[in-house]
Amino acid sequence: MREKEKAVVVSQECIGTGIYSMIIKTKAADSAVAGQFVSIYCKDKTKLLPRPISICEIDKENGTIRIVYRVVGGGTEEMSGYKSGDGIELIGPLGNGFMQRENKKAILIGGGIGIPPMVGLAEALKDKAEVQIVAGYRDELFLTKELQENGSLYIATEDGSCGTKGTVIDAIKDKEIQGDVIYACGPTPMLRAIKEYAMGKGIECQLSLEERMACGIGACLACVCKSKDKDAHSNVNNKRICKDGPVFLAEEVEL
Amino acid sequence: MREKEKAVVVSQECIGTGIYSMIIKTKAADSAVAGQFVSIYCKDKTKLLPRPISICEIDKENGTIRIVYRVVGGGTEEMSGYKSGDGIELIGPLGNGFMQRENKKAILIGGGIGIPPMVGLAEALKDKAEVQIVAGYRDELFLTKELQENGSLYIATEDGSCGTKGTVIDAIKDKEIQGDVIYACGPTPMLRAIKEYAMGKGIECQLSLEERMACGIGACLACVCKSKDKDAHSNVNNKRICKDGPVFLAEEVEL
Amino acid sequence: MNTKVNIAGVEFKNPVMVASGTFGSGAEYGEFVDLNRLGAVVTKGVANVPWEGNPTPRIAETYGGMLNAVGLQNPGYDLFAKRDIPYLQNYDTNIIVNVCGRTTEDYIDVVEKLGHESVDMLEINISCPNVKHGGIAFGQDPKAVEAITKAVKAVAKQPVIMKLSPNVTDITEMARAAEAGGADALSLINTLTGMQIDVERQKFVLANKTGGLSGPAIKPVAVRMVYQVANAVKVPIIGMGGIASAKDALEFILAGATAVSVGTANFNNPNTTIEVIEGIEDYMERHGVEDINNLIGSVK
Amino acid sequence: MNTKVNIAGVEFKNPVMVASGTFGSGAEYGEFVDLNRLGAVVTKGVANVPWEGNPTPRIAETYGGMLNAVGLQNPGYDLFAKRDIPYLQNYDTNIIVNVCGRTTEDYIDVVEKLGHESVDMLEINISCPNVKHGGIAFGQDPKAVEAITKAVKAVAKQPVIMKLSPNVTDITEMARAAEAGGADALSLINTLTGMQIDVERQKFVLANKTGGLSGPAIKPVAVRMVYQVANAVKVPIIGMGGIASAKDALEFILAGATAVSVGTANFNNPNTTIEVIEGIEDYMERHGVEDINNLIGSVK
Ligand SMILES: Cc1cc2nc3c(=O)[nH]c(=O)nc-3n(C[C@H](O)[C@H](O)[C@H](O)COP(=O)(O)OP(=O)(O)OC[C@H]3O[C@@H](n4cnc5c(N)ncnc54)[C@H](O)[C@@H]3O)c2cc1C
Ligand SMILES: Cc1cc2nc3c(=O)[nH]c(=O)nc-3n(C[C@H](O)[C@H](O)[C@H](O)COP(=O)(O)OP(=O)(O)OC[C@H]3O[C@@H](n4cnc5c(N)ncnc54)[C@H](O)[C@@H]3O)c2cc1C
Ligand SMILES: Cc1cc2nc3c(=O)[nH]c(=O)nc-3n(C[C@H](O)[C@H](O)[C@H](O)COP(=O)(O)O)c2cc1C
Ligand SMILES: Cc1cc2nc3c(=O)[nH]c(=O)nc-3n(C[C@H](O)[C@H](O)[C@H](O)COP(=O)(O)O)c2cc1C
Ligand code: FES
Ligand code: FES
Repeated sequence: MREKEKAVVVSQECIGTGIYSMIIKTKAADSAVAGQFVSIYCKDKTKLLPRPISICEIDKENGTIRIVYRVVGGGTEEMSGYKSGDGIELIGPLGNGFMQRENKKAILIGGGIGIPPMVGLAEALKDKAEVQIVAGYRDELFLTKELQENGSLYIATEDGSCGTKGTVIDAIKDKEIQGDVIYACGPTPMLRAIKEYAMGKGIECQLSLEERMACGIGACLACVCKSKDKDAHSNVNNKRICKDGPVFLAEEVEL
Repeated sequence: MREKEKAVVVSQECIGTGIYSMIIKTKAADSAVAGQFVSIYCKDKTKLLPRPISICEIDKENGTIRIVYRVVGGGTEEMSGYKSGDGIELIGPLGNGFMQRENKKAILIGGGIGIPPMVGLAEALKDKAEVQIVAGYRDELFLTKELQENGSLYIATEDGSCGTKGTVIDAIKDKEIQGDVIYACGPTPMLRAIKEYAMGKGIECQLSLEERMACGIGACLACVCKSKDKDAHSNVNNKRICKDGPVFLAEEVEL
Repeated sequence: MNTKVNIAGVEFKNPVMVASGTFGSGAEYGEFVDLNRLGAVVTKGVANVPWEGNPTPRIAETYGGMLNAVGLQNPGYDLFAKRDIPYLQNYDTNIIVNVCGRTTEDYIDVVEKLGHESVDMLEINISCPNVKHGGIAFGQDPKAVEAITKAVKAVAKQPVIMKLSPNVTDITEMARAAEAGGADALSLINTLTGMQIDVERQKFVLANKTGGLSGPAIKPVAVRMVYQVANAVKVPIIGMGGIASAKDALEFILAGATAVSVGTANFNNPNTTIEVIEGIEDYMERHGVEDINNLIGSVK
Repeated sequence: MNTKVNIAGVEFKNPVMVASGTFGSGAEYGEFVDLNRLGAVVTKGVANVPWEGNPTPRIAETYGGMLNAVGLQNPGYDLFAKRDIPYLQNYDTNIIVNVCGRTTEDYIDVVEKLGHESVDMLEINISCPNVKHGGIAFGQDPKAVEAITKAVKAVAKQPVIMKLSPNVTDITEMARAAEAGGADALSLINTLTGMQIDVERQKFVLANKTGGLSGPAIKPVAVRMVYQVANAVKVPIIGMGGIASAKDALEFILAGATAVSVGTANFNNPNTTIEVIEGIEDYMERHGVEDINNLIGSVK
């Protein structure tokens, strides 16, 4: 039986404006793969729904995971106050994770708070394939050291303060980045542009999607995305992001 | 302007089974008198109503008050977990407090968790009058040292494990305690018996009452008790315990 | 930046008032809140004669809310007019008197008497779930809503706000009936009828068995009803139900409320009204809103 | 100590089940909960044909609760019968199939087909606030309630539970109508219609604008309705609305529910059902209750 686990915060630090990195000692580390997520319950009892947060890095040896998140509301605000030793309730790992293609030249694309899962993916892929990473920021950079250590990093910033001025697509074109497979996570407009780009190039493209979740395990049908074909489970053109995803092949889903 | 105050817990200890004593640094100490109470807000945001708790002792020099309470539900459970240095939000002092009769031989009667306010009252009265204290417990004793220091203490226990076996009235009769004025706080059946006893003896009797409260300041009319005569404020036979009380003359109220 | 709103010809310095029954007639909370800063004080319901209200316990705490069955205890019109109206006249805020009754005649009696007083508006409570006669009985039948509104309007000297009950299948039907009866404005929502049982003692927590549910727990129902009513009638709406922050208040305003009332939240934080007023100003600044009237009902 | 209850001839090992739509058909939560321990699994609503449901966002979090506007997405009867019923038959628990439809014919179609399956009971959802046609439209008019109940009963092979909407003026009227139509049991409550507005983005949080409010926030309303209905009809009641603990469940049972369902609380704690079952046993022991049936409706 799986269960809601009382995990423990190992450490937390602020790594950018409103962006926090937390190491959690959790059983989820045992089986987690890159691209999966955990759902974290708030201590504030007025907030009933767990918060889905991607796994950024997995340390199987120490039985810990790292998450990196942005404070956007009450739940993440609460989390940002946790200290080393605090309890943190969660379920996970949840979702499917990225399909790691061996020997396929990889382009990992992260946009904003979609960057964290790319760290774990890069770590997992680097012995299996050539890893190139394109990270898109508004202005302030974070996680660049971790990304650099696991592949060749290209940066795009909206304000041009670092790397290519513009979007991740601008960076790919600007730097003429080539690859066999794209793995991406970020805001929907970015994913839409990446899908179009990949389809144009005819290369495989895996997208990690986001939606509001209640159960996080596939039971409540809160978190669906539109699928191109009828989905085997739902029997309609809806896939559950929490269970069938969050990672989908670009051609499977409508954005 | 008065305000919801962010007070600070100075210390807390468990002084009996499920009974806690907490020292709070609060502005309420400046003006508080014995028999008044504070209303304490929970940190658990699902609980909106503040918890009324009597002031047990007042230390004006240090700007602190002491409260002694029993864990009976979620709010007091939460409070019992507070540690030295924690914030504690409250309003107070609230209510009227006991009318301290100078040179009138006093019988202070506390039953169960109605005992705490008698400590502060005994301290305030001891230089003004002869203080006799009757404390009724189920079995386990608490606050006896504080009571002893401020008057002659008589104990009644339901199981007879200490002092008179029976009620506070049994103890008064048993020990032939005489006085000019009774001050009492405790469960309603006890107060009813005391009222009857005092009326029979024809002596003044002040009773501290309890009721569920919302505002704690007299605005919402949640916490009324029945009054013998039409109340000047309500214009009906209801008095607000939080504002007009919690202390009433026995003959004013119906129990 | 303009935060003034106008309801039926009455100008409010800002759209933030207090919900009837949670603030007395202002005297007690006046120690915690500068009443001059409020858009209005809405008084506890007053009847033509004193009412004793219900036995205690009158309240129970619930998850994110509370139940009350105060039962409209009030000192009756005469003492109210002598004491509470003059008290409020000391402040630079609008006075809205909430009126309750058991029969149409009761309501009319109070409304007529109030015609001689300088109060700004009347709020007619036809939605109290905690009294056997009157109250909610009037508020759950569109014909009764229209009739009582007409009867009140016929004698009222001040603009009339009808306060609606959420314990109905279709709130727009009640709103339309009130509008048809001539209501100048609507207040919604009153409390949802609820119950709590003490399982250890195996008895009802409230002496009245049922009580009215209020507080943040009910806010989504209230916002929905305000939105529905705003799209069904032309008269302005005073929105309430669980407002505890400026964000909450703005939800109601965006949904179509011209003003808002803070009720249960006062018990949790006596300073709520002031925080709501300041929070709305801050929001307007951040969003470059010149006039609060531009926000009313702007989410469609 | 007996925790068995009987509803319309069906025996339940204990009175604790899950609320439709919050537990799928059990497969996903089966990883967290031993389904053999539940009194019943109530499935997500199933229609005669697959339904796509509403656009996203489908949910919003509220103070002590949540809004959902899933819109009854379901795989349609055929896949459901082929996959979900056999899955549940592997467990020693009762199977209650929740049925939805847009027209009376839709409901009848599913109910007829289910007649050939070994499921224990049918729960007819006439109270979903999140679909344009069908659902709540049937549940807010006593004539419609009676008619649909009759139509379903005419073809049903299993006992029929009618699931009532709380968005009505008088819940007992709907309960009586369902009883008059031949309902074997009643489920209540479904969700209260609510709304949330994102004030920063100035738009509705839910794509559907309104959604159904569930969770602890609504419990007092649900307990009140269960109490009212228990005192108005003779058929057994399955109570739900905000149950998150044994204490909550017992409130419903003392108010008159023969069984209870856990819905939204599963999202907050997948182990809630088990904790409720164990907590009820513990309560019975502490209070010396030999038979849970002695608790049903015992607070009057
Ligand atoms: C699979 C997945 C992985 C994610 N990984 C990360 C990550 O690694 N780092 C990170 O910073 N954020 C991540 N998010 C977004 C994160 O879940 C939200 O920022 C967070 O739930 C906001 O909670 P809050 O209480 O602070 O905000 P509030 O806005 O107060 O939350 C209100 C409700 O909306 C939900 N919600 C709000 N924003 C989102 C959103 N963008 N996606 C889904 N639900 C939302 C909340 O869960 C909650 O139920 C991920 C989301 C998903 C679905
Ligand atoms: C004037 C006054 C002085 C008091 N002084 C003391 C004291 O010195 N020590 C002490 O231990 N207790 C005292 N009490 C009782 C104390 O207020 C309750 O025990 C406490 O509110 C229970 O809160 P809870 O969350 O633990 O219990 P819950 O039962 O979970 O509380 C639920 C709700 O009921 C209210 N409530 C429950 N029991 C009581 C009660 N007996 N009186 C009033 N409201 C209640 C709570 O405030 C809350 O709103 C006093 C009560 C009053 C009115
Ligand atoms: C203790 C209490 C007393 C109330 N008394 C009245 C009243 O006298 N007249 C009235 O119209 N509404 C009364 N109400 C309803 C409130 O005015 C308001 O409509 C309701 O509580 C919802 O708002 P809230 O959630 O902000 O409290 C009362 C509410 C509470 C909690
Ligand atoms: C996400 C979600 C989906 C639901 N789907 C259904 C459904 O398909 N059929 C139905 O009758 N009720 C449905 N409901 C209502 C629940 O079964 C239940 O009546 C309601 O949520 C109140 O219980 P709760 O507060 O324990 O959740 C749904 C509720 C939620 C939260
Ligand atoms: S969150 Fe429940 S199905 Fe995805
Ligand atoms: S608690 Fe509000 S009047 Fe006493």
